[in-house]
Amino acid sequence: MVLKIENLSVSYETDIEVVHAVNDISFSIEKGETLGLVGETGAGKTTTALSIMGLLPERTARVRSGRIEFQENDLLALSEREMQHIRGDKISMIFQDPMTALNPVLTVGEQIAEALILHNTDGYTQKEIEARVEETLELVGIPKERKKDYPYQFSGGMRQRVVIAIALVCNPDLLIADEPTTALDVTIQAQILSMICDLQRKYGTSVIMITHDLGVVAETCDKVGIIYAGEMVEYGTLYDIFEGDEHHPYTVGLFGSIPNLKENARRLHPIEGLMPDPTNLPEGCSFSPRCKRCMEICMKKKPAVYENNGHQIRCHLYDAGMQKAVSENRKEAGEDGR
Amino acid sequence: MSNAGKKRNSQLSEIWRRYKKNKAAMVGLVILVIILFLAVFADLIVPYSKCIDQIGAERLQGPSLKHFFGTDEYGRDLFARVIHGSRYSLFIGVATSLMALVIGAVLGASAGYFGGVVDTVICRIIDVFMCVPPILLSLAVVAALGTSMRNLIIAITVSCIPGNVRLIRSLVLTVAEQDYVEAARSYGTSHARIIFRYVLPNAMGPIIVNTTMAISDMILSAAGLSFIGMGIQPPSPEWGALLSSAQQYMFTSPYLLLFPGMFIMLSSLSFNLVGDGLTDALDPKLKD
Amino acid sequence: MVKFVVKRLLYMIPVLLGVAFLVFAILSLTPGDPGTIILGITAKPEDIASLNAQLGYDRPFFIRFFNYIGDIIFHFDLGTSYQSREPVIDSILARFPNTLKLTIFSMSVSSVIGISLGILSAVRQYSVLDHVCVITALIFACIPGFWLGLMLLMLFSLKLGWLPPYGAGSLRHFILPTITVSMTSAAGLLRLTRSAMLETIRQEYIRTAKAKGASEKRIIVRHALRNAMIPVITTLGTSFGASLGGAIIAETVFAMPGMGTLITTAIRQKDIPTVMGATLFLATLFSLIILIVDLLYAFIDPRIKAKYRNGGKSHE
Amino acid sequence: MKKTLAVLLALCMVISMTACGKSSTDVGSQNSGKTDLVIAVDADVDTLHPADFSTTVEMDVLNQVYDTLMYMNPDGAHEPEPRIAESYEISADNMDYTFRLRKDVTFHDGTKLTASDVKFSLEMYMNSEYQGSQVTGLKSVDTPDDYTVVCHLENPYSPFMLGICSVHIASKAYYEKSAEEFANTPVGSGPYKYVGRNKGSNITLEAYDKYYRGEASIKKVTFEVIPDQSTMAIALQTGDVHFANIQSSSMTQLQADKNITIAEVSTSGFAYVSMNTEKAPFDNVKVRQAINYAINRENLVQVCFDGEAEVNSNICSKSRFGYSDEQFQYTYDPEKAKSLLAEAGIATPYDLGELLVAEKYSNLATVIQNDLKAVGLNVTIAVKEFNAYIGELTSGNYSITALNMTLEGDTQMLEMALTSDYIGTANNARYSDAQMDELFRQAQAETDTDKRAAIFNQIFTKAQDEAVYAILGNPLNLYAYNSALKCPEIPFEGLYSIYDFSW
Repeated sequence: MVLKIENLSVSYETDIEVVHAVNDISFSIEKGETLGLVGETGAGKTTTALSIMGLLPERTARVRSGRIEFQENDLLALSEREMQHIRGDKISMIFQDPMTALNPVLTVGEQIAEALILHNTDGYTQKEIEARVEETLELVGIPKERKKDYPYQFSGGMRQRVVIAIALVCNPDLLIADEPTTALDVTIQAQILSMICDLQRKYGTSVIMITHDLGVVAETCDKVGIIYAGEMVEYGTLYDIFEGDEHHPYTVGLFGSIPNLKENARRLHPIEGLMPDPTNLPEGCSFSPRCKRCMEICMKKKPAVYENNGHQIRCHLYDAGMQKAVSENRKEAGEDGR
Repeated sequence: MSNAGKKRNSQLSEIWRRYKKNKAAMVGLVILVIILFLAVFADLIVPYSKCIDQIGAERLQGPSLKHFFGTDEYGRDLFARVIHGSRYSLFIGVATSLMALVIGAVLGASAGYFGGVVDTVICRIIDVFMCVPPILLSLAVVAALGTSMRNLIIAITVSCIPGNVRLIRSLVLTVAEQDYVEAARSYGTSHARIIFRYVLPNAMGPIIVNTTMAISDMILSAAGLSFIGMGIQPPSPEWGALLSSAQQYMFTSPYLLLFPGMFIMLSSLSFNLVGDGLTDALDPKLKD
Repeated sequence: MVKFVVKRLLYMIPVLLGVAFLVFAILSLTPGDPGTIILGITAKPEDIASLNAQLGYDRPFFIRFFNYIGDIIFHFDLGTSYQSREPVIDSILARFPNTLKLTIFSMSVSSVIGISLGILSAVRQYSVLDHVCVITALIFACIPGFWLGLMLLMLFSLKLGWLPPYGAGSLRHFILPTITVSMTSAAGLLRLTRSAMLETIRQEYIRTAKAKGASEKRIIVRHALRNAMIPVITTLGTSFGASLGGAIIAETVFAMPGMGTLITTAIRQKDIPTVMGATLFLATLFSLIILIVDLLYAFIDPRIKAKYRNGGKSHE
Repeated sequence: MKKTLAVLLALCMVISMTACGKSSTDVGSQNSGKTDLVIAVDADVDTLHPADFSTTVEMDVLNQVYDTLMYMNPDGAHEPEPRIAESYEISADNMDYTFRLRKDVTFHDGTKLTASDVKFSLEMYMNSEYQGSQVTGLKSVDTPDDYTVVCHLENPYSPFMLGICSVHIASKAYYEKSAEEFANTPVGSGPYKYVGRNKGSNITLEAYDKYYRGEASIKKVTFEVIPDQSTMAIALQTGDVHFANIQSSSMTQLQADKNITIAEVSTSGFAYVSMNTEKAPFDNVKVRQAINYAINRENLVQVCFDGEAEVNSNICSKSRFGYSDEQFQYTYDPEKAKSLLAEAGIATPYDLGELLVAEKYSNLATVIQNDLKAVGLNVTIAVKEFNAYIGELTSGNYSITALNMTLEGDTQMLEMALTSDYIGTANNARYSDAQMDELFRQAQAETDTDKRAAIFNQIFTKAQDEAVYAILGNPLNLYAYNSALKCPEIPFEGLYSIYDFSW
């Protein structure tokens, strides 16, 4: 077990409103495993990642509850100094926008080397660090001579590779990639993703892949967590989510909005309505206002987690007495030409 | 209310809400309002005649009930002179800083943004003006245009434009390299629009600070020009002139310096705090 | 880069010529002539005329100007002062060391105080320290120089007798003038550094650095400071150049002969050679300082270096 | 961080300071028995040429280094005292002045002072644009022997004696050795030798041991340049400076200090309102008289000079030769002013236009504007840059102005303000009257002092009747010095000589 998060809840408090970004999320990652966190923008994916890294804005963010267990200690309880030893060395993060992620006045080589210098516990010499930087650059597909160049001399895709190099240079145990390829075009996206998977296989790094693109999840992830309004509404292996029968209505809706090359579905079925206002989340299940199969109970009580050998779904449809719901669910999915 | 209106209104109330949060900015605003109130209603508070009537017998008296701030060396009521002086000084301070800001922004931004020939020409001309002693520049303005309030503003502004241009150019140099500027150019936005919609707003912090900090210097430098006949003609009161004429009585009647100095400091303090408050409130990135 | 520097040095020539012409024109076209000023209005007109002739002030404007420029270029002679009939270069060399020492002392004090407090109040924004720094900075920005100087004199030399009240002999003479001059510029620097730092701290790459596990101190020094330096260096360069022109108030209050009082008295006395000599001397220094500031930009920000290297044409 | 706290702490102490009272250190006593003297001056000397100098600071320094033929108190009422010249005679026709020199006078470089040096110095003054006016009327000088000098005048000129007594006698040989050295390192025959100077800071002199009147008691004199009045006052109180010419604004602060003594010295300078008599309504004598009556001189002296000036409406200052109480004095009488204006046909309130002043005289203008308004005459003050102001004043391009002027030397110098051939220079009123010109010509030729006094009496009575100017008063020259310093009563015009000082 590399990382275990239990009932994490985070909210942003300004003097006029309180934004409940993350509500009682729990999941864990094994060594070398990739967990995909999928959800619409504003669902709390990035807040979860920042909570792990301890990079939440001090003045407004507040972790209301939960534990983040990493190598036998709760990250939330660590002091800033202790977190600094972990960040970049044990856990590192790739940010979404490569354009602004690099310091414009330092060379690419310096910025990569800095991560090494910060965590130079094994006493590498200057020359060894340089060699390590060149090696990592080659690894991410950038010629090592370019380590003297500055960020403005690189394209978006190349800059993202540098950011990845920075994140991986210390062989972290856990890599959090916050929508690493959203800002890039498809061809570069494929190269970046395959590179992350190669590196993962090579070093056994576990990865949290945050994305709203199910295609990315399909290619890279072992386990998937569907997040809606700060809650983990469905969690399971890739198979459970893509091939499994039981699904949370939101997951069904998500898959309903993807065009499928095989069938020529006439129209996509986007999920009506918008994400709930995080400052006053609905009673009961937060998806109830948009759920086609919403029942009386959904609006009043928070659904319990239904577990079927690892595949968890937080929906009243799967409450003990509701087995018949399962078949209807499958029928409806079929109709949408899944 | 049309949709845009509603949007604008909500945007303004949003800015006001964020501004209100900043306690220091509110203190600044309160002081500013008081000083502007004093300047606008000066005639109601104390008749203008009181600041030029000289009562020889009551010369150099300390603050008293009859004269709140005491009397100057001519026996004139200092309280009246400070209150009425606010009109000239505030006008000079604000007008010169704004003019220097506008001209500085136009020249500085275009130098920093365009680079090449434009940058060289503007910078070299600015270098010439920076090397000429400011007193000489004001002398030139006096000789060419004569002495009037307008020319006083021009003379002071001329001596502070070079500093502004250089600062704004340096800020623009880095901002102009950002990618969103490149993006804006890509969909055909005109250079002028880019400069004022994309480049300058991103360097607003230091620019506003530089402008509000300059206000007190402007007020003080107006008095410095009186020796070339450029300042406010006596007997009309002006804070800078009050300060410099109080210099000789500094040890024997310190209140002559204290009150005008305090008003200059309070007005500069309020301009700066309000300026800071505005920069923070207007800045989209500053969510928290 | 060398091409850029050479080009800038060549540009200095038209700049200096521009300054020379502007100053010469202003002084010659404004009323008053050296003869009347030296001898006073009670002197006989023929005496005034003969003194003006001796000083060569009676020749037409352009001839005087070209002779003056000719002297500088071909004989490196800055001419003799109307008032003291001594070469202008002597009075400059006598006074410039004082101004240089005062400028270096006051600039270092003001940049140390201004920049360090500016960074601190930016990093601890909205903290008590931040408000105290901002308020004190504003108070010092408005304190008139002569008041601060005289109060310091009152306290340290009269009441406590620690420091000499006037002169420029030893280093002890420079303590009070340095405090007077540096306080006002420190205030400006503090405010500017603070706002530049605030702009930089919010950038994304600061979060990347934090994600690397860098400590706050390291982030400030290695990442934020360097990016915030551009506007700060500009102000430092401009105010360094300006104070090289002499801190007139400090020089008068502390009776320290410097370039400021030299130029102002020379302007009042229409002593054209002294004003020209001193102004051109300072203009050369000033242009070099501005060149150094521009080079520092390139040194700090590679994008600006690139812009300079390809002749600065980046947007056409 | 610690450094900034220390600085801030110190400054808070400063800000909390109220106006300072007495200085704590008692400096008076430790100075007795000392032999050096520090004098504060407000500007540095530009040149030390014995003849081509123009500022008062230069005169003060040169007066210590150079000696003159004789010493004559500038108020013109005392007989000249012997110096280099033991005695003098004036020929019957008042055209030839013969001086007998002492034989034991030496220059600081040891060379003997002879008649040829005196001849050289007088001729140098004759063709100097700076001090030529001291020897006006001098045609030629000849030296029958090494110790006799005879001056021949073009025509009898009674002020000549006072003029010749201010000519610095320099060494001809030294001049021929190097003209440049001559102007920068002066060699005179006075009580003090020139030692050296730091440009802009100070000038040092040393007592000349072989001075023919005996070595001075103050051995080392330093002139320190302190431009700011308040700093000068502080330096006096800390004891760093022992003697200084101060302005009235530091009076109250220094009077409170028991270690400081203040000397008030009257001078020939006068503050006055000048009206352009060529322009209406100032061509009407009643208007000028009305303005004379309208101004409250007592109040003006209090306000503009902190009381440190003698009220006087006569152009000749009270301690100057030629003044007498018979001459008319204008008093503050607004009613009379109004009636005079009515007689002159001026309907008040009447706008007199611009009261043009230079910035340093704006205090005079402010008070005068207030007084004139009281009698119905309105003026707007226009401040101009000094040189521009002088240009307008001398070219008559103004209607009314206020300023200070000093016409030192013999009372004859007042002709510059009143006779027609000085219009365009010092005759600012542009007053031209044949009778006045004639009277001054008589005064110039008359050598008998009583007759001369009578002529001046006529002149000044006429000037007052025609109210050529509205003279306000004579500012006093103020000297503050350490109470332990024994210095004699400083003569008229403030030309002190350090030779007479002692601790």
